[in-house]
Amino acid sequence: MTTPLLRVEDLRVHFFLDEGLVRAVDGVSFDVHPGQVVGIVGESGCGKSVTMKAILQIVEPPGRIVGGRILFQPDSGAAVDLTRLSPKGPALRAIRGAEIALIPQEPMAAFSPVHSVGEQIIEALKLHERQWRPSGPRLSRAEARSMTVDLFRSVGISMPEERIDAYSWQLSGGLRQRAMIAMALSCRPRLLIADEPTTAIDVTTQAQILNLLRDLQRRHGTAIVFITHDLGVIAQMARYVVVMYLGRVMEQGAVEEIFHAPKHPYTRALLRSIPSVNVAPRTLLPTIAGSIPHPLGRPRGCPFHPRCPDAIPGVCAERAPALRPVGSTQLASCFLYHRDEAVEP
Amino acid sequence: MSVLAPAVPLTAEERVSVASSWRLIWWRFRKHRLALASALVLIVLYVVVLCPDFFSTQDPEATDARLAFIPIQRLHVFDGFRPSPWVPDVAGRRNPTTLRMEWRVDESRRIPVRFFVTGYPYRLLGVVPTRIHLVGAATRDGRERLYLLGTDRLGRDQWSRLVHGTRTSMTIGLTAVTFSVVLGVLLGGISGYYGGPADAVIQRLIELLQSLPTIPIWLALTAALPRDWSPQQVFFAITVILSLVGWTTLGREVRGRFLTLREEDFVLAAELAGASQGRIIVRHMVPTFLSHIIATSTLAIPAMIINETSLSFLGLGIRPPAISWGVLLQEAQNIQTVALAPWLLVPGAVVIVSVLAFNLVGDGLRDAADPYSQ
Amino acid sequence: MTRYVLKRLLLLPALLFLFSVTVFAIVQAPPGDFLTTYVATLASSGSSISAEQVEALRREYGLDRPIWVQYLKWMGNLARGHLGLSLEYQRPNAELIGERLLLTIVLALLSFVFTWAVAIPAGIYSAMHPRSPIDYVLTVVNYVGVATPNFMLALVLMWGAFAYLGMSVTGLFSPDFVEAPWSLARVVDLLKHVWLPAVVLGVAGTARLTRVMRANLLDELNKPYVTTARAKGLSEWRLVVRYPARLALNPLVSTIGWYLPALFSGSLIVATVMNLPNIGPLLLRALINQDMYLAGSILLIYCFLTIVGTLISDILLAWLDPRIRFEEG
Amino acid sequence: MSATPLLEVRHLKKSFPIRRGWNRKVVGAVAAVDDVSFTIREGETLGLVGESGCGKTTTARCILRAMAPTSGEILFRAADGRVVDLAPLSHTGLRPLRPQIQLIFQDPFGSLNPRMTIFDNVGEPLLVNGLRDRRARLDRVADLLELTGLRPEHMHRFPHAFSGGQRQRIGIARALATEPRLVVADEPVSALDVSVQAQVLNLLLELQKRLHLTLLFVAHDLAVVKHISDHVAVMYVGQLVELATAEAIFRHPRHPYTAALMRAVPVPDPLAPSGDVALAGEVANPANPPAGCYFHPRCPFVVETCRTQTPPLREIEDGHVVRCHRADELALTGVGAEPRRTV
Repeated sequence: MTTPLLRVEDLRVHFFLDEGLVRAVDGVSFDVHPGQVVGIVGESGCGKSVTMKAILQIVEPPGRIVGGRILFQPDSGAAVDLTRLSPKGPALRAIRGAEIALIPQEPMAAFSPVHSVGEQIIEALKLHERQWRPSGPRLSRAEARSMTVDLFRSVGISMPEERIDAYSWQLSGGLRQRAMIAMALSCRPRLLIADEPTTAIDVTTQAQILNLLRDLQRRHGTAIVFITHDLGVIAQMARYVVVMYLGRVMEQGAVEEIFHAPKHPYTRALLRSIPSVNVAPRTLLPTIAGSIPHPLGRPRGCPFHPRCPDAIPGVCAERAPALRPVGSTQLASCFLYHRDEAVEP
Repeated sequence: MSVLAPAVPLTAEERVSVASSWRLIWWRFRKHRLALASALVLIVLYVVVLCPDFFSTQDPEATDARLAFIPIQRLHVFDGFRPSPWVPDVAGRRNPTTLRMEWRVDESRRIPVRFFVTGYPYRLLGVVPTRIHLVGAATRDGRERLYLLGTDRLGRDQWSRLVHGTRTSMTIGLTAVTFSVVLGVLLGGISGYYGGPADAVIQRLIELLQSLPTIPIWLALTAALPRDWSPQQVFFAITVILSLVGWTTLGREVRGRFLTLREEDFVLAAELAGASQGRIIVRHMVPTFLSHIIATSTLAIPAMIINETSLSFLGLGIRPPAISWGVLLQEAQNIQTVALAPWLLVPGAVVIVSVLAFNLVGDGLRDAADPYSQ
Repeated sequence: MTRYVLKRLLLLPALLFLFSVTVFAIVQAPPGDFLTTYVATLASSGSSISAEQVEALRREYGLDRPIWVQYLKWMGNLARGHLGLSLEYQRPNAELIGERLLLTIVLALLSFVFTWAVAIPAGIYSAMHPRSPIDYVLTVVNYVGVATPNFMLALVLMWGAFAYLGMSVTGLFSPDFVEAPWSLARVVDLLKHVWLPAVVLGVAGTARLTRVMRANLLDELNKPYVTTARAKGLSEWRLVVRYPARLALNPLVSTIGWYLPALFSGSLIVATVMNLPNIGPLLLRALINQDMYLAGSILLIYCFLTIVGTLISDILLAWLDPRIRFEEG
Repeated sequence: MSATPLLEVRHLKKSFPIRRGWNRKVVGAVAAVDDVSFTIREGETLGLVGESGCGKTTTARCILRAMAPTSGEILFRAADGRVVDLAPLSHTGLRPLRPQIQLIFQDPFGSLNPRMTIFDNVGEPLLVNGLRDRRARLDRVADLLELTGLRPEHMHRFPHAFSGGQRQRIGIARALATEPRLVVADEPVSALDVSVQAQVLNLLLELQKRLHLTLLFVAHDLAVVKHISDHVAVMYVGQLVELATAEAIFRHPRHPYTAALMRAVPVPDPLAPSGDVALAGEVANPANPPAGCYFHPRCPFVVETCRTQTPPLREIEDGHVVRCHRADELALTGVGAEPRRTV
């Protein structure tokens, strides 16, 4: 295999609240290879969005990266550990937007309402000009504008010349998200982080956006980290899937294996519990007992053990299992497979 | 059925689970140390308001030109190492050229200060006739007196006047805000709950009132008060004038709360359950915004106090012989006099402290008011 | 945008009408009229005036007519630019108000500039470094600033300057220039004196504005568009100034509408304390002496300044915030 | 099919005025619900689906009479056997009927009064409908909590002590307090986590069986709707476009919009590609809908008639109604026909 474009190693992000410590991300590792679509899936509070923010070093206080490495492989030279770079420093700012771009969840709130959409994209173009175009004359305003129009066209926005001067609240949800994608792609990044990009969007529009992303990904070969809680979306988008629960990776592997040969009890139970158009109607669904614990009351040991049907008494409640291979591409953190592989608490 | 995991960590679970909103608000408010200390200051001030005479050392109205401009007698708590409060005596001598009394602090002569001493007669809380005062000079011959904050140009005891002024100024703030709340809740409530034409009329009225230049209008209104009104009438009129302009902010706030509350799911749920309108308002809507209204009103009191003080200072508010902080500060209008007797500025410091306390308590309440926001 | 402004301008006469009725009602409210006060003042100073003369004066000022006729007459005069005659000073009101009005506006504007120039940077700094030592200092200063009535501040300053520096900080001019005609030297002299009252007048407002700016900006900093901008690679300072600070300013701009008028009227008390020659003390005297047309004219000028202030802030807000521009346009 | 109809909605319309200017003059209207008719029989579940702004929530709110419909009839068979038209009833006229029609909310956080205990929240419908005795109310609330899988001893806690899923159970308990005959569930699981969704769906299915409930289930998630419904109604821009049994509509959708909606849902199976052929364009603006069939600008099967003539709602098979000119000639594919690959 090639060297990974992004390697997250034992990442830990903790939130120091007045009420106590929240281990939002607690030892997460995964790789993203060039051109690969990696899906991170999990329920609320699993830490998927915090992981994304940690990669870009935009975790808000009182959150702090307290451990682990995030290695990013630039075009040439050795990989840089993003956690070592100052969050406000120029080195990281040169990576944000230019090398790693973000498609946020709420396209409505993600654009400034008092600046036109085009203006905000032109800003990104000019900001990273020397990165996506190392030589040549300085980018003129007219040139930046026409490039933005082209970008709009390439993400399927009709009447781009007019839409460029629109404000985000004048656009429909679908158009807004397309404009967001145009902005993310403007500096030709090598990694795209899509944080629940279709959650706030209707299903027919979601299909359009997902198609667009797939199409752009095929054309540009951009690697994508796709974060979502929707198992359907993840199955259709990702090649490789990371399943998270309460700040830890439960299981990861190729999409076919995760969906057709899930190893971790959580993944198995989760997949069984979703109603599908293919399941016999009006029958009881197999469920996961209980509910997701409060972030401040995270269980000791394996975070899933209180709800796990296969929990091993005296083991799962005591120590947290380490993430270890369970198949050719699959890894799971579960004592059912590696009785002795624990991480220090 | 499934096993239910608690949503809150087990340690504090039981206590938090059964905590009512007021308890949660109290828990949150308690965390603001400054607000808590300020609340204590306000409690002390309002205790003074209840029975100012008890805290006075002398009759605030008693004038004696020979005792003009006596400086502050600094209170000493210890006599040597023995806790026995005392103040130094002051001795006066008339300056032969200026003909003014000049006072000199005489540290060698100590006047002992004692608690619960006998002084001028008054009625405690307006009912119980008594002569007991909290502090006073322990006099043997009845000659020595205590001037904790000095005297003014008419020889009146500044401390006793300040205590009485506190009653007026703190009460005016509270009553004016009470009037505003009544007006604001009533009109804002009608506006927000019923909407339609009533809402339109009230909204325009609020806009009109808010675009009036307040201070000049206040001045004009207070100047229009008949000169021969009694202090009580003037007090009441000033309160009404202050609240007439002050209710609009509260009215807007209440209206806004009603408008958002009307859209709340739990209000709809009550409606669908068949609850009457009265029940929905009293059980569901009012408890939800009550804490916010209390916080907003607390924050509105300081403005009222400052406004009263300013009006009285200009001679258009509370008029002598009634005493308020503004009236006391009138004595400090002449800079030459202030240079001679800087203690005349002390009431200003009290104004600042009380306003500060109200602001801090109000901010603490506002932050604590919505325990479900997170 | 033009339509929006036009619409606001059309509302202006209606508002002025409402205000003029209010003002007239208020100045008419005291029992008796200014002639009674005048006669009483004359009597107390030893001179007297005959009943016929009083009647003549009453007719001259139209005081014998029904109240609405008096109002119409007053408005008619106002419309023609006649502000009437001050009874107390026996001079045209316009003359009395003229120069003082200019000084009032200069003072208010200077104080406004001071407020914004200090409060906005301070608020931005505080919000960007919450819980830093400077933030704590600013917070303390702000709390005290808000709690201090500006006349109190004026008193303390005047006392300090007098008692420790032996100087007087009252007035807007040195003694030589008080009655002098306008000249460059007089303007310079004015500038030497005006800054202190301007600062005194602006302290409470600055404190309040800093707090509001800090709170607004802290709110805005949590919005997703800030995350987007940060993920774009903008530097922190540029990002804050360009996006959240701009949005945090919007609600403040809408407060100019009442802040400017509040300055006009707030200067009234400070001016009285510091003996500044602006329209504040004039109004105070007029009110006390029931010089009703003078008081009425000044009150109406205050109302007019208020309306203009509101209008300016509305236009500014529409210019700053496209959401308002498009909704109303 | 033999069960008696409990609710019959006929030609329901609800339009909201568009106001402009300082005097809030009415300058137009948005037809949020535009001529909707359907029937729900006793003990059955009707799923109402559509994308945001299609009018499904407005329809539900009109039936609940949380808002007054502009026109149309809402015929409800009350407990005493009378059939009442809810549409024209006043506040007072509605009060005796309120207990019989209840709502389960979408948002488990906003629908419970945070300042009242669970007992007071769940007991409120009982109290306002005449159960004044506190002891009796305590017993009844305890029963309801047990019924919905909660611990009765927690009834003196406040809502903030419960998780989203638990709150939704409390909301269900409150809705069932007055033994309603019709329960409207407005997106009851869409705010819940995947692992909790199944629990609540199961609870609804069990309760329906046990209490013989009739359900109007409003949702945007087709998989959930298919799982729980007997009949499914699809709405688009305020109009009903298709109505049939769940089985029929998913196997053989007759309206191109229904078919497109089904295909757009991503299937949680990487080997069953879905969502590849996305509909073009966006949902029409209900304030300014296109001429003819509202769906025509996005329809892949559009013909000239569609652009000019509004298609009527017609029954093309027994119990299968559709609003499409070409419903007879199109052969559309549904989902769930082929068995899923199992693990």
